[in-house]
Amino acid sequence: MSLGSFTPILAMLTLATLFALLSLAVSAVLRPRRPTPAKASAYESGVEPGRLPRGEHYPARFYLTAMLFVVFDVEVVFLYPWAVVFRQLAVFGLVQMGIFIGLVTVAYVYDWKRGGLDWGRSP
Amino acid sequence: MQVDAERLAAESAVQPGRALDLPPAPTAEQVTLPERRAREVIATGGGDWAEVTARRDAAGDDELMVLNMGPQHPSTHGVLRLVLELRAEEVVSAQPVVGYLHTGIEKNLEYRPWTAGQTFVTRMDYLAPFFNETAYCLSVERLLGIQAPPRAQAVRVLLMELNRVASHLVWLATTGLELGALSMMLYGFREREVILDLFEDVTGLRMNHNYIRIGGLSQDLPDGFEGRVRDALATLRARTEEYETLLTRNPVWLQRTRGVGALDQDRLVGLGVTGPVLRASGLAHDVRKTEPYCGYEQYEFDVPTATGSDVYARYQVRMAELRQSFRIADQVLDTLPGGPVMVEDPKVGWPARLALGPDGLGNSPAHVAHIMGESMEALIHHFKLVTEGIKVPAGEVYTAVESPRGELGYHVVSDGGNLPWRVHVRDPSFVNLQAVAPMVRGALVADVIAALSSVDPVLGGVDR
Amino acid sequence: MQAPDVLQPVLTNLRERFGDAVRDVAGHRGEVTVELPRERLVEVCTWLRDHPSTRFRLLSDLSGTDYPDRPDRLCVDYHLYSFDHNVRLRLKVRVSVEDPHVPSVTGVWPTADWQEREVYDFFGVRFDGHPNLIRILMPEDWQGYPQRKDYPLGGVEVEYKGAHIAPPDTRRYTGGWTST
Amino acid sequence: MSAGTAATGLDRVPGGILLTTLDKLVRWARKGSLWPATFGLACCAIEMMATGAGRYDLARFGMEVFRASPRQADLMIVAGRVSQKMAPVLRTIYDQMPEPKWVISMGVCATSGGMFNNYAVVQGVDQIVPVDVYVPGCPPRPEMLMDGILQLHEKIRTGRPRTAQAAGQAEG
Repeated sequence: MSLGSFTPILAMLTLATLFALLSLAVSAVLRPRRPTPAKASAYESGVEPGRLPRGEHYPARFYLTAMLFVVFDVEVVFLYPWAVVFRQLAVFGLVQMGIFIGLVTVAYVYDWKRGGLDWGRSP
Repeated sequence: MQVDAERLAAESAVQPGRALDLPPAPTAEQVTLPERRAREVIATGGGDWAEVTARRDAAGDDELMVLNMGPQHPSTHGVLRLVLELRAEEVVSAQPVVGYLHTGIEKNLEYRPWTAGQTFVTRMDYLAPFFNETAYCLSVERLLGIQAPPRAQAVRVLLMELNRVASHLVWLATTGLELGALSMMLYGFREREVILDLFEDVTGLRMNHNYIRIGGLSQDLPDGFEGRVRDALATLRARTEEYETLLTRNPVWLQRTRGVGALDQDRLVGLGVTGPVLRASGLAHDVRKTEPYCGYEQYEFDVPTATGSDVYARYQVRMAELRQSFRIADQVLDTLPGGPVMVEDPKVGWPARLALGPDGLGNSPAHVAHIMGESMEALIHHFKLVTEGIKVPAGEVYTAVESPRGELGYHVVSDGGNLPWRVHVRDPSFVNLQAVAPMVRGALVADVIAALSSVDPVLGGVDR
Repeated sequence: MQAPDVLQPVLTNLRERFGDAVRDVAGHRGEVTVELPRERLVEVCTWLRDHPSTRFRLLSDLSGTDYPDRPDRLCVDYHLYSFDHNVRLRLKVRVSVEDPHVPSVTGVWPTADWQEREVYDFFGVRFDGHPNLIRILMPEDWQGYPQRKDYPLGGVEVEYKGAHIAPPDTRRYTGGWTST
Repeated sequence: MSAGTAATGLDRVPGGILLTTLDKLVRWARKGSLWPATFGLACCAIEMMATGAGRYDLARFGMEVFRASPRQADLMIVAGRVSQKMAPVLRTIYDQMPEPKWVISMGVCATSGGMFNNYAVVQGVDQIVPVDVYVPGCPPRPEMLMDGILQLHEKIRTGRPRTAQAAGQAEG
């Protein structure tokens, strides 16, 4: 199992994580740490903060948007491997991927028509 | 046409009825301990705040969130605090809270002689210092029954129009910054520096000039000033074209400003809004045209208006006003009269003439020689003016001036003494801010920023 | 400034309709001041705003003043402006400190909301019928009304203790040398 | 020396040569890019914005990023007159800034109440927050503000403001 073609990626990965961990460690050591209750109080432009919605839960519309994002993110993830072997799969691959994208588009149109995208900006 | 008061009052910003039908504030027992602690803490934060949270609790709406766009916020154009009731991104109601920059200038004015007044007044609306100084001096001159010499009036008009351009440039810069056009910030301030150099030439300071005095100006223009102003106007005209190409048909700018913060003209007049915001709704009210002062009737310019009364219309009105100011400045330079810059009456005219001596700017030796050597009377006048100040006959006067934000009015009361009895300043930003609440009702949070910056409030003038 | 004669029809109408209400009319430097008792204020204001010959649709300024040596000490001035006739008028209402109540005109001009709160904040004039009469510029729990004449200017005594520092300049030169 | 620079985290690191050079390095890094918190109040705020804009350009000192939230700022420039109603807000923002933090009191109104010696203005910000550098002027010209910033850089680098440091060398 020739490691040759993977060494650059592994090198980059290790360097990146090393750099991240190192900078965190150095700053953890060098920075002064003086937690005070005033410093920990919530910042709201300098005045006593109001409260989140009473039940501490957020309106449904936020979840809707998050779900929409997850669906399309997953779709893009499936596109990557296809893109790599795009030449070999030729027409067969194209049709298959076309169907896949078509299905996701159906979900998109459904959501769009149900008003999941407009943010309630009154006309 | 009979305007029924109920309709106007009903959907005006205040809606007197609405606030009254609040349920009584919960009594001490009903409120649990943590709730009460938060309420006390919130109560000191602002009476409006208590009312807003009471309304929120009364509504029992779980999704309503009360958020502070508070005094320390990058896009509230100063220390304005907006108490926003939000449902997700939509603003249910907004309540401006002001007073975080109250400096007690009007009280301070009552303890200083008349001639020291414009030093205080120029620091109120710090983006339009010349307007404050001119309005104050005009109202005192009306009380005295004198008028500044024609050259002084022309220079006042020139400086005010340049100041209007500088103020609109700051508005354009900060609004562009807030709506995402970051480069607009750099362009706006780069051009403003061109104008500040001119101000420095004339008055020696970039801001808070104290240059316009009761009865005229503190000193004459430096020579070669007209040429420098013409070059500056040339560059500014070219740059304004650049902004137009950058913003006017920019799809992002259009989407962020068109249809945002719209308010119809009746509501605006009811709320006392004046200036570009009112003109953007189609009413061509401009104090320079209706009650000309400082010789504005000689110059021919038009009052730009727009329809639509939304953020984009206000942008269009302000850009057009830039061009009108260039036009007026050109006409002033063409017809700049000669003659003295301070009124002749020795009992009012500020005696000190400044001249550049070996050790810098100071009292001109000619003037010192005149009062010390030649005339005893001049010495007495100089002494009386410098120590006791001028005495203004009793009476009260209201003078309005068209500042970049609207009608800037000075209600000056004098009891005949050498100290002002009462100076009340009608600041356009203070009155225009009341229009923000109805503008943002039902809008998204991002539109609150666009609507607020379209009103162009300057909190120094709001809180005085 | 417009000569008062532009206001002549307004004043005559005012006198016929509200004969008793108009206490006195003063003209100074081209401006007209009409003093009203507070009971008739809202009625006159509504008429001034709606009547075709007046149409004062803009309340441009509402300011308070304190005259300590008068029995009715606190005075509230309403500066009105008419777009259609391009003319200004000042209404004046005087109240005493013991009973500083003035009916609120927010029903007539919504712009009075903040301006009345400011006059309340600085002079203690209570505007009955105002939807939300609390302090606007001073902190909510501030004691006293800062712009009354008997309220000290405040501030810090100058640190330099070397010499006797005169109090803020309250000398009043009314007699003798006048400047005009 | 204000709390910001005194007890850094260095005292927990083992002593020795490494410490002094590390201390210099940390001070140099902190001086290198001070991020100011936007605390513009009045006229001085406009002059602060002009200093941050193209012509006077605070970017030369790595300071053009005006952080809105105090969490990411380590320098608070109090630009303008502080009213009584604003004082608690100023203190809250100062408390919420992480150490090390510094304060520049820009303009005479912040430094001593300026010409507004009355009931409404706090006569000097140092009654509320510890101030490192006072910048005179009403409003101070952008060059004066930048000189104040350079003084602060000296103070961070050496722990003593430039003038005192110069005086220190004079005594030998």
